[in-house]
Amino acid sequence: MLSSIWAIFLKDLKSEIRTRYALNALLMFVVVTISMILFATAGEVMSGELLSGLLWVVIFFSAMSGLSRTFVSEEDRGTVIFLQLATRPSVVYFGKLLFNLVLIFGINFFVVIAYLLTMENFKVKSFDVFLSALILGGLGLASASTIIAAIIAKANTKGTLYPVLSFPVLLPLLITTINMTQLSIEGAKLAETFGHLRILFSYFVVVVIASYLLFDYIWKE
Amino acid sequence: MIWKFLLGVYIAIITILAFVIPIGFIPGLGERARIIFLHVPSAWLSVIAFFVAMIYAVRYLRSKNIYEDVKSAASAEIGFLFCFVTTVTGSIWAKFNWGSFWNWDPRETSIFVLLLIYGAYFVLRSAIEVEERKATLSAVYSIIAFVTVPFFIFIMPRIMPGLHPGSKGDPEGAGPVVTFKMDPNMRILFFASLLGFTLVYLWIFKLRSRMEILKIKIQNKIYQEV
Amino acid sequence: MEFRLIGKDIRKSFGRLLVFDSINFELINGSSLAIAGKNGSGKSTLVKIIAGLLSPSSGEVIYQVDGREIDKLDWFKFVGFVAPYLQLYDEFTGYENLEILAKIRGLKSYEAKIKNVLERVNLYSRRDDLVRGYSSGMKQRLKYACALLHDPIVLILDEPTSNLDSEGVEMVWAIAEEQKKNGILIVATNEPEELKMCDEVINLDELKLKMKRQIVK
Amino acid sequence: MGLYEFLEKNSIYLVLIIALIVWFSVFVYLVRVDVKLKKLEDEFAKLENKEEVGK
Repeated sequence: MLSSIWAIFLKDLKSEIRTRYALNALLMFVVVTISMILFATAGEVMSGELLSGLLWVVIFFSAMSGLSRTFVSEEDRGTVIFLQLATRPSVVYFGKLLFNLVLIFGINFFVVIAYLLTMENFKVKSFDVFLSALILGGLGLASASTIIAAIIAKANTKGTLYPVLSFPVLLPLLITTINMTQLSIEGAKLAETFGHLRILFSYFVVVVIASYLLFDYIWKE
Repeated sequence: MIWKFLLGVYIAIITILAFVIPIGFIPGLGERARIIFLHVPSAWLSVIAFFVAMIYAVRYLRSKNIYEDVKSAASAEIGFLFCFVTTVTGSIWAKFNWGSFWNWDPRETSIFVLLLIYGAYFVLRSAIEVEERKATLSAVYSIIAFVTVPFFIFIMPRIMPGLHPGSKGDPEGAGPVVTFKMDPNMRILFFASLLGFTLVYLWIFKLRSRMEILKIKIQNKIYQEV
Repeated sequence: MEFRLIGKDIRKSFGRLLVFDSINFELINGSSLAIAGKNGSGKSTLVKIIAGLLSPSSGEVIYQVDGREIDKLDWFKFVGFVAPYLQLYDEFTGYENLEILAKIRGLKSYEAKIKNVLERVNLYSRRDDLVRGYSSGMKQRLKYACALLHDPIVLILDEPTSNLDSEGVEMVWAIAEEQKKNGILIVATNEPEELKMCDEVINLDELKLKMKRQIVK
Repeated sequence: MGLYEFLEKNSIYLVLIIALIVWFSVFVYLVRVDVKLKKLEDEFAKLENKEEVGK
């Protein structure tokens, strides 16, 4: 079971390294959005609060441009049956979730580095709060966008629908992480954000459990 | 037919009472607290309607019976309608109580998200042509949406400070309206109104699903004849 | 191990379009079934239902091992499947495709098995080429290798000889013979020659005629 | 004239009347749909019965 999940993850990773389907587009996307923000606000002094909101805007849209690939590419190339015949649906789900988790952490890492380099006013005072927002936010983001990618892959209009469907489901998460990022700039203690952490964590758990139960229905018709 | 007539009379009486019964003085809200008889029941109902939609979505996934999907969609539609009513009434009320139509209060955010989710749900439905696939995918989406909604409806408004009566940081005075420590008359009328709204919902729901089922049956018939 | 594959009153319709109705069969080790019919008669749909890739609208398919029913989630352990619409990962080599499959299936000591199946389908010399560079016939052979990798009890072949040269066709016949010794073979085809691979035949066209007559009555 | 002046002074009752009218029209609409639907369903059921007898 676990080794099969790992095998699917490795397959996706290897395929990604060979084809660079998602990676290149993603990195360019991050660069483009950040420079867009820089152009649009040229010369303005932006507050830390505004910047922490914008950070998650960048992360959300980068995720939307890359995370649907795992399922959509299988569907487009017709390799779905290969996987359907090889293992249980839940194994596929967790393999893909793992891949998306790695991808989202990659995105987060890259975005934050680029952000810290370009946005002068973005000064994080309490790094533990900031880091836990990124990690738990990443977990939640990957979990919800994986199951929605699976839905999207079966629909006719794949590209446009993805952010439309993901955004409302992700909003509770995004509002919480934005709030946490603001707190981290204000220098709040980790203990103060306990409520936020609980929301983020339970969001992740709830979405993963629901996806695990529902994935069978999407995967096989 | 007779109970439908009675329901009409019942709703009329409740509406009249909602405007005329004495509700006692509630600091911070005053007479504007009367909105509770229309606004809160319709908010509740939209949640109930979405819940019913989810139940039918689960039933569809289990049985693969297309009628369950039709009912799920019907309930979601009505939920959307009530949600819209809640948003509009709430927004108008907010103009007079808080000074602007929209304040991004957590509860306003949550209803906005509900509208977005079910908006996306209908977009998804319209984007898929194959009926079974449409039913399955939209069922899964509505369940996923429903498990994330509680974060908004029940948790967020209580954690984040907001303006809405009953949220964290609300001045002590308006609390009774939501915690039901309100005037006994008011409480009875509130629950009576909730009941009336539920009956109206059930009626529309029945109509909507009967209509769609009949449509499917007729289409099947036409197809068979050709 | 006694394996039993039962189809009970299988019916499938896409929306309002009825594909087929009341299909019944029962197969045990050593038996074979051919599914005949014109293009669009629902052959592929039926084999997909048997393999568990699609759900029937009503009726059911049952996998039994020694009288015990197998959960649908575990069917993949018993099925080998070759079809034109089955695609392989073309950014990987033939060997890698098989290796990935073996790992996902959780097979142990798969190197020898991969070598074995590659030799069986005569692709061993080309194992390290990317599938992207394969000809359509070679891809078809690789699909056979994938299907045979875990020694499936049920081998399902949809249009078994499409894209294959005469040597390839011979290979398919050999595989079919081998499969019938101990397992179950199901072939969906519209070529009369290939129907001979199997002992029993379900003809979807005739079934449709029968259904129409019933409606007229 | 009394009513007009009364409403002008107590505009809450004006709102009440509007609310009642809205509810009333919603009900009339629902009842009409209900009646029409019932009719259609009956007709459809008749059609089906007839065919079964015909067979």
